[in-house]
Amino acid sequence: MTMLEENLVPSPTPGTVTERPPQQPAGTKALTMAAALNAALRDALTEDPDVVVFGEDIGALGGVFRVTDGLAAEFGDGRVWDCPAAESGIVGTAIGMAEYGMRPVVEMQFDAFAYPAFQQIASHLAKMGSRTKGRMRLPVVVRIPYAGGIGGVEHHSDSSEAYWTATPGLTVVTPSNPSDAYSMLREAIASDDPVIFLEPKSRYWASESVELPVHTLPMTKARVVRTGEDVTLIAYGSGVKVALEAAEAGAAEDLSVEVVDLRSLSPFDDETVCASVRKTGRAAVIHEAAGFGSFGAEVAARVTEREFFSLEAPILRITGFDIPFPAAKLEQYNLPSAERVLAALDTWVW
Amino acid sequence: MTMLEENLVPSPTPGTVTERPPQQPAGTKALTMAAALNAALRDALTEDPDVVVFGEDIGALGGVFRVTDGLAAEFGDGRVWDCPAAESGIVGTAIGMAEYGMRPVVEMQFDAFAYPAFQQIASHLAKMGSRTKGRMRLPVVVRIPYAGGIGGVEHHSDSSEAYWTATPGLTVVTPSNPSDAYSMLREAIASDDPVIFLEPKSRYWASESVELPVHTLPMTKARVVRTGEDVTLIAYGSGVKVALEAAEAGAAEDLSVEVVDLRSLSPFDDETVCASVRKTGRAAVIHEAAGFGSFGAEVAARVTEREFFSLEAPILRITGFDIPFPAAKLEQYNLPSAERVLAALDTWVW
Amino acid sequence: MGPIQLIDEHGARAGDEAAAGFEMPSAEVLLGIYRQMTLARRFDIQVTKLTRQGRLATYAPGLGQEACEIAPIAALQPQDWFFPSHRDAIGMLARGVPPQGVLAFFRGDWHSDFDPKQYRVAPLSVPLASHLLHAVGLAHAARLKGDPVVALTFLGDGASSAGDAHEAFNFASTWQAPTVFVLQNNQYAISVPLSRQTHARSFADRAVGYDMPGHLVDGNDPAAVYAVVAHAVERARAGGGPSLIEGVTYRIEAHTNSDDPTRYRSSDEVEAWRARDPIARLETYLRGAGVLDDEFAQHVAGEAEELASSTRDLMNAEPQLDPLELFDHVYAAERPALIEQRAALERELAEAGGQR
Amino acid sequence: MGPIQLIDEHGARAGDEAAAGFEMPSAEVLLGIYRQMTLARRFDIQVTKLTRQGRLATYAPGLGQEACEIAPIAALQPQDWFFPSHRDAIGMLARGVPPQGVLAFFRGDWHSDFDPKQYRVAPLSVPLASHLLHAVGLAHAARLKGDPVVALTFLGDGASSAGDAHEAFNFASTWQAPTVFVLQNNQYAISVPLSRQTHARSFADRAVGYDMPGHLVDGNDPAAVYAVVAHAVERARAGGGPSLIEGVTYRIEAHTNSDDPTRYRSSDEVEAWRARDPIARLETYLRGAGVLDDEFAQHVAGEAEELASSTRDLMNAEPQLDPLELFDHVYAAERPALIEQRAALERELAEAGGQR
Ligand SMILES: Cc1ncc(C[n+]2csc(CCOP(=O)(O)OP(=O)(O)O)c2C)c(N)n1
Ligand SMILES: Cc1ncc(C[n+]2csc(CCOP(=O)(O)OP(=O)(O)O)c2C)c(N)n1
Ligand SMILES: [Mg+2]
Ligand SMILES: [Mg+2]
Repeated sequence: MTMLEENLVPSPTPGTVTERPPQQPAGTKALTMAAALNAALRDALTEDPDVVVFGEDIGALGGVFRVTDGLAAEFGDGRVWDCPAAESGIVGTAIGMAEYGMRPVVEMQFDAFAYPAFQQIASHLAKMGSRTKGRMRLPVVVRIPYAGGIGGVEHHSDSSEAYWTATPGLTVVTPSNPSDAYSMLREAIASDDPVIFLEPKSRYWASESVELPVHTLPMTKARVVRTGEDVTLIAYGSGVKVALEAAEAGAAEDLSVEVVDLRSLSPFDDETVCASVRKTGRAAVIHEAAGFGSFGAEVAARVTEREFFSLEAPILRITGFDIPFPAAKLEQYNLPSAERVLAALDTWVW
Repeated sequence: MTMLEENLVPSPTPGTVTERPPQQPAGTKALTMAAALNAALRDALTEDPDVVVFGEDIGALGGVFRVTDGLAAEFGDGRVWDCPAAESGIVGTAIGMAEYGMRPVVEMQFDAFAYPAFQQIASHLAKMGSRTKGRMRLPVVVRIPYAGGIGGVEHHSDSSEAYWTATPGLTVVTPSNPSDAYSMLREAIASDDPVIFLEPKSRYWASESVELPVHTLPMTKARVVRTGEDVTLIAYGSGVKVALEAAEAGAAEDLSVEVVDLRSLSPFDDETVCASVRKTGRAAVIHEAAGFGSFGAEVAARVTEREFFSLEAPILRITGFDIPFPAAKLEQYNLPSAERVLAALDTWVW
Repeated sequence: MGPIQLIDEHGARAGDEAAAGFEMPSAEVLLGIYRQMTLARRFDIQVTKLTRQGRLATYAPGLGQEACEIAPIAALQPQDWFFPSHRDAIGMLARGVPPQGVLAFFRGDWHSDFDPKQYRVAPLSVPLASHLLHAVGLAHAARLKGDPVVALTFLGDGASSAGDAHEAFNFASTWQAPTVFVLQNNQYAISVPLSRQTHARSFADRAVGYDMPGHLVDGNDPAAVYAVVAHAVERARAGGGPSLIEGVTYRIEAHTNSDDPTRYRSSDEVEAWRARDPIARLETYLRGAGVLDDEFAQHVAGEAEELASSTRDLMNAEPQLDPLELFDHVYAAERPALIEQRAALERELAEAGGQR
Repeated sequence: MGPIQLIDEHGARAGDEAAAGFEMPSAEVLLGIYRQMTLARRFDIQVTKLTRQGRLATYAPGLGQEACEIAPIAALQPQDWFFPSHRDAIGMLARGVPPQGVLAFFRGDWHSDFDPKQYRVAPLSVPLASHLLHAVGLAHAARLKGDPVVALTFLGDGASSAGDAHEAFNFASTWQAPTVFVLQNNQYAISVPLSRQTHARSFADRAVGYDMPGHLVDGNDPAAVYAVVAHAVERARAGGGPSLIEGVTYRIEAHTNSDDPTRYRSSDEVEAWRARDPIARLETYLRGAGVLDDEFAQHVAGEAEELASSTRDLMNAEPQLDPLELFDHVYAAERPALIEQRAALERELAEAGGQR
């Protein structure tokens, strides 16, 4: 993966994690994930007249995370516009637009605010393709900023991936860095299937030196972001940073940690993940969502089904607690950390 | 568990599984699950003036499955009433009633029709208790007929349990037989926590000889419904019948199968399930919901975490395929069957 | 002011006040509607019967609502789109979807089995009012592309309570999307009567809150329904924005085969509405106006019988369904997991000799 | 017909036509409202400042909307309930919730930290319009129990677009639940202007579709807001059913500290609305009427300063939070899994010496 650097950018919501200043190699451009997503939308809008972008505050304001900054001014009202504050209406009308041949990219302002659209997503967006025997596909991308780490107030830090991954008919992906953000969003928009595009809020301001347009791995493939021999950490979104930190710390203790960034939650790249687990014989899944009934359970269950006899120990889950996401001043206690990951690995008999 | 007998009752929707005629022991009464739930509601309404029941068609019609048959006439408009066809409104107003001290029991007519209430359930019903530090509890029961097997049309056969079990703050239970249906619904209504009460549609007409009121195990405990030595089948709702059939068939092939009826999905009775798995060393989970990202994954993951070293083989999942629930004439191919369960067990190296 | 009416309950031309400025449709249009209503009636009766015989999983009859179902379809142009609800099988039929395409859902062959783009008819949508938003989105998309397309969609009195109904009205009016909402107020949502569904004097009143035209129409007067819907459709096409039309009508049959209306309504009520039959009303008017004669009536009756018998044959023949197709359309992209699962079912079927 | 007005923009008594039959509230009531608005203004400014300094996670200022926030609260009786939205911190304050209780949410101590039953104030609700349904349910429950309780709830112009707003209006009117909906039309939903939110001439028009009273009020005229809301509250209490009241006002401050209004509105527009300040208007009227003198004004100003400084002290002191409490309230019943997880965090904290 291209080298990651991070810099300190004021988050649109307070309490954001502060990060290292950027040192950028010549010839490339330091790009935040928010800027990469913005570029992906701009390029898609430019290349395909059927791409439209709408949602709440995505016009003049440029989105609460500035992901759509400047697009309304550049492409005008017929391509990028602010709409009423009603998520079922947003997804429902996006479905109708897709039925007429457009490729809508809509934004749910925060994870929990996708819930009013639940019926439209689960009963229509996910099912229309199979319902019509493929005669009516819905190339709709639903962008959802998700998870915590930015000191958000209630409903602004949910990790809702389990709801979407449990829904057949949806493709669910989540980038962990700017270059994937660009590449995967372009691919999601080009896909004829509906895509739930999960954007890890706390990573919006992480930046990377990258030249655009960048095409990384296919959207549905996982990536080994660090190789190791002793244990595989399976992560996605904000969890990748935690996993890499844990790997770094582990190395200091002679623990050789391999880190896999899933990138795609549904479909799941069994091949890449199982190959890593076969090699290391041990694995742990990391995510912010509450552990019970989480997507991490699917990861642990399916990898164990396939690799039971190469596993030396049960697959562990380092996740949020089984509680509603805490208030800003307490979220730190709920978020997985490198220390917590390493402590969990210590519970194994080695 | 009390002896189960089953009889042939016309399902309100066509294509219902036909079952054995009842032989009822003297002194007891043959009761369908629908009738048991009806009795539980009647008794709760009688004993507690704060219990109210409302929803779509639950009044004069008695509910599309007749679970509320006769209640409106018996208790009148102030206790049992039909309301507008709007599920968010139903759950939202139930929350407000609970805030004033009532104990509303609301019905979602079919599983997929709970989706419009998703925000009210996930963002309020599940969170109000922790939000208010326990100062405002919401003793609301949301009854949801779920899963297939009755030849329903689209949206009438979803298994939505994964959505609810992934939501901290909810208690999620599902009975598999009439006596549990009565006992668990009474307990759910008495609970100060919000309860998602999942009613397996295809079991509404299964009947059992039982004397009411019946108090079975606590709502949150799993039950070993058949003891065996070689393998543990973990099931719930309609899956319990499939598991018992598989056990019966397995016995013919000298396979000694233990069957656990989870009853409560959240909380999860680790004690009972793990004890069984420690004994048998092998386990499989059965449910109708699509396997990917399902509740079965949580079962497999957590039991493996706890019992890895007593497991002789990976925990298998016999579930619906990773597709939207099929149309009536094809649902049989998607539903777990005893044959499919036994075939899966054969894939293990014994 | 009562509902708009062009033909009164006795089949006579209604007074100017009742007409509220709307013109009587041409004889040609009315004859076409008469024909479609007659075919629809016969089809509906046949399918209801087949459903009772267990040939279909379920069916939601349109009997008595033919004016609301058929007249709006007649007001559409070929490029327009129709977004039906669970009640609207006969509307789909009138729009040209063949019986097999209409009934696949109800028999349980597949959730939808016709090409929406060929007929400009969306798959029938069950979640109440959810499809209204699809109509608004499609209408807006067409407008953005500069196409003269109007989206017509139906909802019921019960569906009007869903949040999506409001969101659709609001998006349509805010965007001035060329959408026509026809609310068939048939007095019940399954068993729930109007009095428990709404406090509104009329559903047409809802339009006020979106500053769009709202029309209350006699839903058993095909001429009035056509005139008002046609006006709204052309208004929308011309850029005038959406309209909401309430047709006051009645569901003569049970909600579906699994319903028991005797639990919640009296047969007197049903009989009173039977007397207001929309087809008989139109026939009386057309005969009185001398534009409908026995010959035409018999011809249409003959067509209806043919439709009934072909539908009967269609439903009596077991459909050839391939369970493996369950895996083929879930995604446009290939999914390894589904390929594996498809193969597993294939093996299972082979071992079981195709049976299950 | 324009918005109902009792005191015009210059602080003079408005004409009879503008008053639309509503009576000027008593001097006592107006003085009370004046006092609460003044306290609220000072509190709001202080909290906004503290938020800019990073003492709070976020804050949604009510500056400029004090008439809509305070006057309705003054129209309630002790047993009535108030269901606030994200914008309504000062309404909660006026209802008696102490600053710590109001601000715990905004600072990020806990999602809500006061006893709703003690103040008859629900936790502020963030998901747009979702809390309206809670108000309707509570009102209906109280009515079923025969208690003379009214539920008051606030929503914004943006929240009016949510399906839940419609469902709440419909349930309330169908059940005739004693609920009063006050819609604060402050012209924006974050950055989205009215023209992209609705096509309605006024939100009060929405009431027509539910056959409930709808009133359009000058939202910067505290006297008018009080008179109309008090009328609706007592009507509801008497069994007259719900009402919808739109107050036309303006959000002077940014949506929250993380907003940048310069991206979507002009400072001229803001200044024009500043000139319509609701507190100045009331003060001018009360002084003109000879019921407000310097002494009272100074006394209230003094109270306001005390409130500001106590609030400052409160927010400058780090709250004592126990992370282990995260596990204690999720369920009323005991959960083995949460007991385990609590113990795990306790061990972790012990090892880390309480720090993380
Ligand atoms: C969201 C949702 N909730 C519940 C249902 C179940 N249901 C099917 S039809 C119906 C009544 C609909 O009444 P109405 O809108 O008046 O249409 P009608 O059947 O009278 O034509 C209900 C509640 C549904 N289809 N969708
Ligand atoms: C369901 C939902 N979607 C989105 C949001 C994000 N959001 C918070 S405030 C707001 C604008 C609300 O505007 P309005 O109702 O006019 O209230 P105001 O902030 O102007 O007082 C939005 C979209 C939310 N809170 N809930
Ligand atoms: Mg109806
Ligand atoms: Mg606003």
